[in-house]
Amino acid sequence: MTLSTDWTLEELLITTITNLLAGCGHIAVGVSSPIPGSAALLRRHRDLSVGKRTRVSIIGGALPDFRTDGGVDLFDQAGQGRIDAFFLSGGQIDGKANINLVGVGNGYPRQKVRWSGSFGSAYLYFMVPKVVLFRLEHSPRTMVEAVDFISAPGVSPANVHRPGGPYALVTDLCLFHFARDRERFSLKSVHPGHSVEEVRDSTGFDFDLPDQVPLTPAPSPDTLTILRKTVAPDIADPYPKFARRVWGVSAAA
Amino acid sequence: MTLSTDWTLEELLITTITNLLAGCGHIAVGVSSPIPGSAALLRRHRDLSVGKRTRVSIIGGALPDFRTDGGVDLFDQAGQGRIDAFFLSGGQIDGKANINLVGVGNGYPRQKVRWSGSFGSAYLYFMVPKVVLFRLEHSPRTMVEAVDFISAPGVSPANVHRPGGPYALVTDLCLFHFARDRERFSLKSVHPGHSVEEVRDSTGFDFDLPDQVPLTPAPSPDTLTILRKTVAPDIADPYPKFARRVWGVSAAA
Amino acid sequence: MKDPFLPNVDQLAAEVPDGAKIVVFKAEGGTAAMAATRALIRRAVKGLHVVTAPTSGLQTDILVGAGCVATVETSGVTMGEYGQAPCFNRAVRAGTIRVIDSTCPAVYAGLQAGEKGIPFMPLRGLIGSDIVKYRDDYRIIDNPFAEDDPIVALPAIVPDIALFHVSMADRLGNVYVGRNRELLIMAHAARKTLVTYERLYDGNLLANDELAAATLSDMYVDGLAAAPQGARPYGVLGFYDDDVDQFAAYMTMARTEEGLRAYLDRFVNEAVPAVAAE
Amino acid sequence: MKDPFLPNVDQLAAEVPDGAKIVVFKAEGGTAAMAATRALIRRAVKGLHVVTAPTSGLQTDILVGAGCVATVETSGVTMGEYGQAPCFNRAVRAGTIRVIDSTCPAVYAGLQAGEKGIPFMPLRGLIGSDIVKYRDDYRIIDNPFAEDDPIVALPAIVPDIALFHVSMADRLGNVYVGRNRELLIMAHAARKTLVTYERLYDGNLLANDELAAATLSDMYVDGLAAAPQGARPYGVLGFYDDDVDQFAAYMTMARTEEGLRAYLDRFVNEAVPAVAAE
Repeated sequence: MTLSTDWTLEELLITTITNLLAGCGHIAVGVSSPIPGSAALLRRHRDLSVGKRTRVSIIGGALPDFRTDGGVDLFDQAGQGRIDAFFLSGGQIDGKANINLVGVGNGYPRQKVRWSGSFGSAYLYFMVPKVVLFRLEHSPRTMVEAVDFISAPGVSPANVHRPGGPYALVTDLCLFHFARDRERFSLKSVHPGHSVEEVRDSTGFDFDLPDQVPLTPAPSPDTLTILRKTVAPDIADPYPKFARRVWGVSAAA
Repeated sequence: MTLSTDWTLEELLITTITNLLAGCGHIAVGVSSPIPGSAALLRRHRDLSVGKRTRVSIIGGALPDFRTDGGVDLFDQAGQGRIDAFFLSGGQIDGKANINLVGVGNGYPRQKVRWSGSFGSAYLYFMVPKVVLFRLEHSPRTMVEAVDFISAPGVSPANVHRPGGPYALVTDLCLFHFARDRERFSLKSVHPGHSVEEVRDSTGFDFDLPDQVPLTPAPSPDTLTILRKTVAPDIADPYPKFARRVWGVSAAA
Repeated sequence: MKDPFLPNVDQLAAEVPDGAKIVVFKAEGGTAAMAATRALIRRAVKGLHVVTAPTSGLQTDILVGAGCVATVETSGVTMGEYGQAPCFNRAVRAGTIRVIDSTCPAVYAGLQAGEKGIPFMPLRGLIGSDIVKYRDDYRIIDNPFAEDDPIVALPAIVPDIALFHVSMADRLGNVYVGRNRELLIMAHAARKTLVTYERLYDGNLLANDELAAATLSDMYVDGLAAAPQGARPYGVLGFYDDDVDQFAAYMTMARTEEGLRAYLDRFVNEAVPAVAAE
Repeated sequence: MKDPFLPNVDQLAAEVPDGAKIVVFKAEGGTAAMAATRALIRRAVKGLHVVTAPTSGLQTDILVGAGCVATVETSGVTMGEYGQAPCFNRAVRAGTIRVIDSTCPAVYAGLQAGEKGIPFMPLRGLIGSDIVKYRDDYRIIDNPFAEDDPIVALPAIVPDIALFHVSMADRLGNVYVGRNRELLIMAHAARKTLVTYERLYDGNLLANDELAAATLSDMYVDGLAAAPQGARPYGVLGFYDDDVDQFAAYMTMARTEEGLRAYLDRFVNEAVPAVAAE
C-alpha cells in the first residue's frame, strides 16, 4: 500500500513545529495538545534515526516512556532546567507575546468571557528555554494588540530570573519567530494557500515583516510516512479522537 | 509464672517518662532511644486501657504501627503540629536547657572531643510541644553551667516562633521539670537510692530546689507486668540488644 | 484518635462545615470524590472556599452551580474535552463567586509550605503576570542570596479539609494513593482529610513494602467512607471508565441555571440514600 | 541521553570528578553505595564535598579516612550502635577537613529548594543555635507575611552528584526507591545521579503501577552499575543483613591512622577487580 503524498493542515503544523524543536533533549507537552504532542514524537523519531535519544513527556499519556502526570514533578523539572521545550496557547496572544488564558473584557474578574484559567503558564513560560506558542484560530480576535489579562508575560525586565520564554508562534496561517531582544514577532513563513496580506489582516498586533516571506515547507513524503505509521499510533494513546480523525488510527495495543 | 516485683533502673526510668507523656496524642521517638521508646509504648498501652488511642512513631521500628523513617515526613509532621512529644539528649546539657551534640571544648570546629552532630534537634526542639530530655550519665561533665556548642537552645526570645521546647529532664539520678517562663530547671523527684545532695554535687548548673523533694515512685507490679509482657517484645524489634539485656526477650515473630 | 470509618458518603459530607476551605485534586477525575460531592450538595453546604490542586472540573463546577461555594482558588476549572466549565464561568461573570486566579506550581508550592509548616514558599516565574497584580496575598521579596533579584513569596495554603477518592483503603484507615503523590501533599497540608474509596484492602497497607511506598498513613485520615464508583462520572483506572453520556447530559443541562437545577434534581437530590432509623 | 549502564563500580566511580559536591543518604545503610565508595577510594578521588542527607556513617567515615574529602556538610556522622565515627571525628579535631554542621530538616529543605529550582527555602527553628552562628551561608530574614517574625532562609543545595544503592533497576535505567522517597529529592536536586543496584528488574518499572509510584525515572539517572551486595557491610532489606564482623573489624582498626591504612589495604585496595583487556 502506498500512502498519499497529499498532506493535511495538521500534518503541516506538526512538521513546522518539529523543525522548531531541533536540539531539544527533553520536550514536554501539556494537556489538550495533540498537534504539539505529535510534533514532539516526530522530533524524537527523527533524532533517533541519527542516534540521538530525545525525551518526550506527554501529560495524560499512558505509555510509560512518555507519561507524566503534570503534577509537582513536571514543574520541579522545569525549575531544575530539565525541560528544554514546552507549548503554550492563549485565548488571546499579543505582540509582546503576552498570553491570556483567563478571559475577555474589562473589569476582571467579571469579564464578559471567562475561560478556564492560567494553568502552569505563569511559571513554565519563565522557566522553559524554548516555549512554542500554538493557536489554531488566527484572527484579530485572538491575535490582539494587548491581551485583556496577562496570564504570563512574554518578556520580563532584566533583573527578573527568566531562563525561558517565547520562541515562536505557530497558527493555522503562518509561523512567527519571537525576538526577545526586540520584544517583537517576526513573520517567518506563510502556510501554503495563505498570503502575507491575509496574515496582516488577521493579526491585531504589529510585527516585523521581512521583504521576502517564504512559504512554509510542506511535509516530505518521508515525513508523512513516519507520521502515519509511527507517530499516529503513539499519539492515539492520549488523543484517540485526534488520531482517528486525522489518520484513522487507533492506539497501539 | 509470677514475675518479680523487683524493678531495674531501666524500668524506673521508663515509668517516670511514661508519666510525663500523659495527654499526648502522638509520641515520636528518635534513634538510639530504647528507654524513651519503651516509655512511649507503655503510655500507649495505658491510654488504650482507658479507650484512648495514642500513636507512637519509632524511627527504625519495623512494625508498621510504629514505623517511621526519620525522613522528611517526620520533620514535616512536627512542622504541621502533629507530633506532641519527642526526646532529645545531649553530650552536654546546661541550666537553660541548651543541648550540645557536637563536641567538647573551645575553638569550634576543632574541639578536643567531637561527637556525631546535631541531628534534628535544632528544629524539633522548637516545634514539638513537649520535649523530654533524657541522659543516663548525670555528672558535672554532662550537666554543665553552659554548653560548649548550642546544638539547640532551650529558650528563645519572644519574637521567635516556638510552639515547642523542653518540658523535663530525666537522668539516672532524678527528674527535673523545666519552667520556660523562669528559664530554669526545678528538681521534681530523686530516684530511690539517691539523694538531693548527690544530685546537687553531680550537677554543674544551678536549679530550683523545693523544700521537699519526693522520691521518684517505683513502678507498680501492674506496670512491671505490662512492661515485661507487652512492651518488651515490641521494643525488641528496633532494639533487640536492649530487650534481651533488660528483659531477656526477643522480638515478636 | 477516633474511629475514622463513617457509614456512608452523607455522613462523610456532614464532616465538612459551612465556610470550610477545602482542597480537591485535578480536573481529570479518578481522584475526585464525586459521590461525596453530591452528598455535600444534598446537605446544602454553604460558603466553601475551594482550592483546586491545581485544577478541577465537574467537581468544582457542580458545587458552584449548586450554590455551595463562595470562593474558588484555582489554576483552571475545565471540563477538559467536554468544554468550558459552565457553572464556574457563569458565576465568575455574574460575580456570584469570588475567583482567586493562581498557577499550577504556585498552588503546589503553597500546599507544600503548608505541609512543611513554613509560612511561605518562594517561587520563580509569576512576576509581571496579572495573577500577581490581583493577588494581595502574594509578596515580591528580594532573594536574600543575590543582588537585585526579586522573587515571589507565596503564603502557605492550609486547607481545613482535603477531600479525595482512592482505589483502596485498609481497615486501619491507611489510604493507597499510588502515583498521585500530590494527594500526600494535600493531606499533609490540610487540618483534616476525608477520603472515599472503591474497595477495602485486606491487610495493612503499611505492612506491604511496595504499597507502603505510596500509602497515606491513617495519621492523616480523619474520615473514610466506602464509595464504590465514587468518582463517577469520572473513571477510575482499573475500575471503570468515564461515563461519557453523563458528562454529555451535564454539559447540555448545565448551560442554563434552570437546566442545572433539573440536573441536580434528577442526578443528585433523588440519589438520597434511605436513612436508617437511629 | 547516552547509555547510562557502566560495566562495573570502578567505571561508575570514574564519573565522580575530584572536588565534586556529592550527596549520600542516611547513616543506617541499605542505600549506601559502599562498593562504589570503595571504588572511589581506589581511584583516589580528592577534595570531595560530601553532603549527608541528612546523616551518614561508614560511607563518609571511610572516605574521610582515605583522604578523599575536603568538606563534610552534615547533621551527623555516626557508626550507630557501633559507636562514634572514628575517622570523621579525628579529622574534625585535627582540622584536616572542614565540617559544616547542619540539622536534618535543613539538609532536606536545602535539597528540596534545589529540587524546585528555587534559590532558598525558609525553615522554622534554628534561630539561637550555634549551627546558625557558624554558617555564613544562612540568612535570617523577616517573614514577609507577619510582623517581627524572623525566620531562617536556607540556600538551595545543588550537589554535582547523588550517589546511592538500590535493590533494583530496570534495563531502561529506571530505579526503584521504595519507601526511601528522599532518594527522589536527592536525585532531583543533583546535577547527576549515579546508582548501584542489587539486581535487574525484568521489565519497565514505570509500566507497573505499584512499582512506578516509588520509581525514579531514568531521566535523572546518569550512570548505573550492577553491584550485588553493593551496600556491604550494610545490609539491604530482603537481601542480606549487616555484616557485624566487618563493622567490628573497622571499629577496631580505624581507631588509629595506621590501623585504618591497614584496613584499606586489606578490604578496599586488594579488592580491585581484574581489568578486562580493552
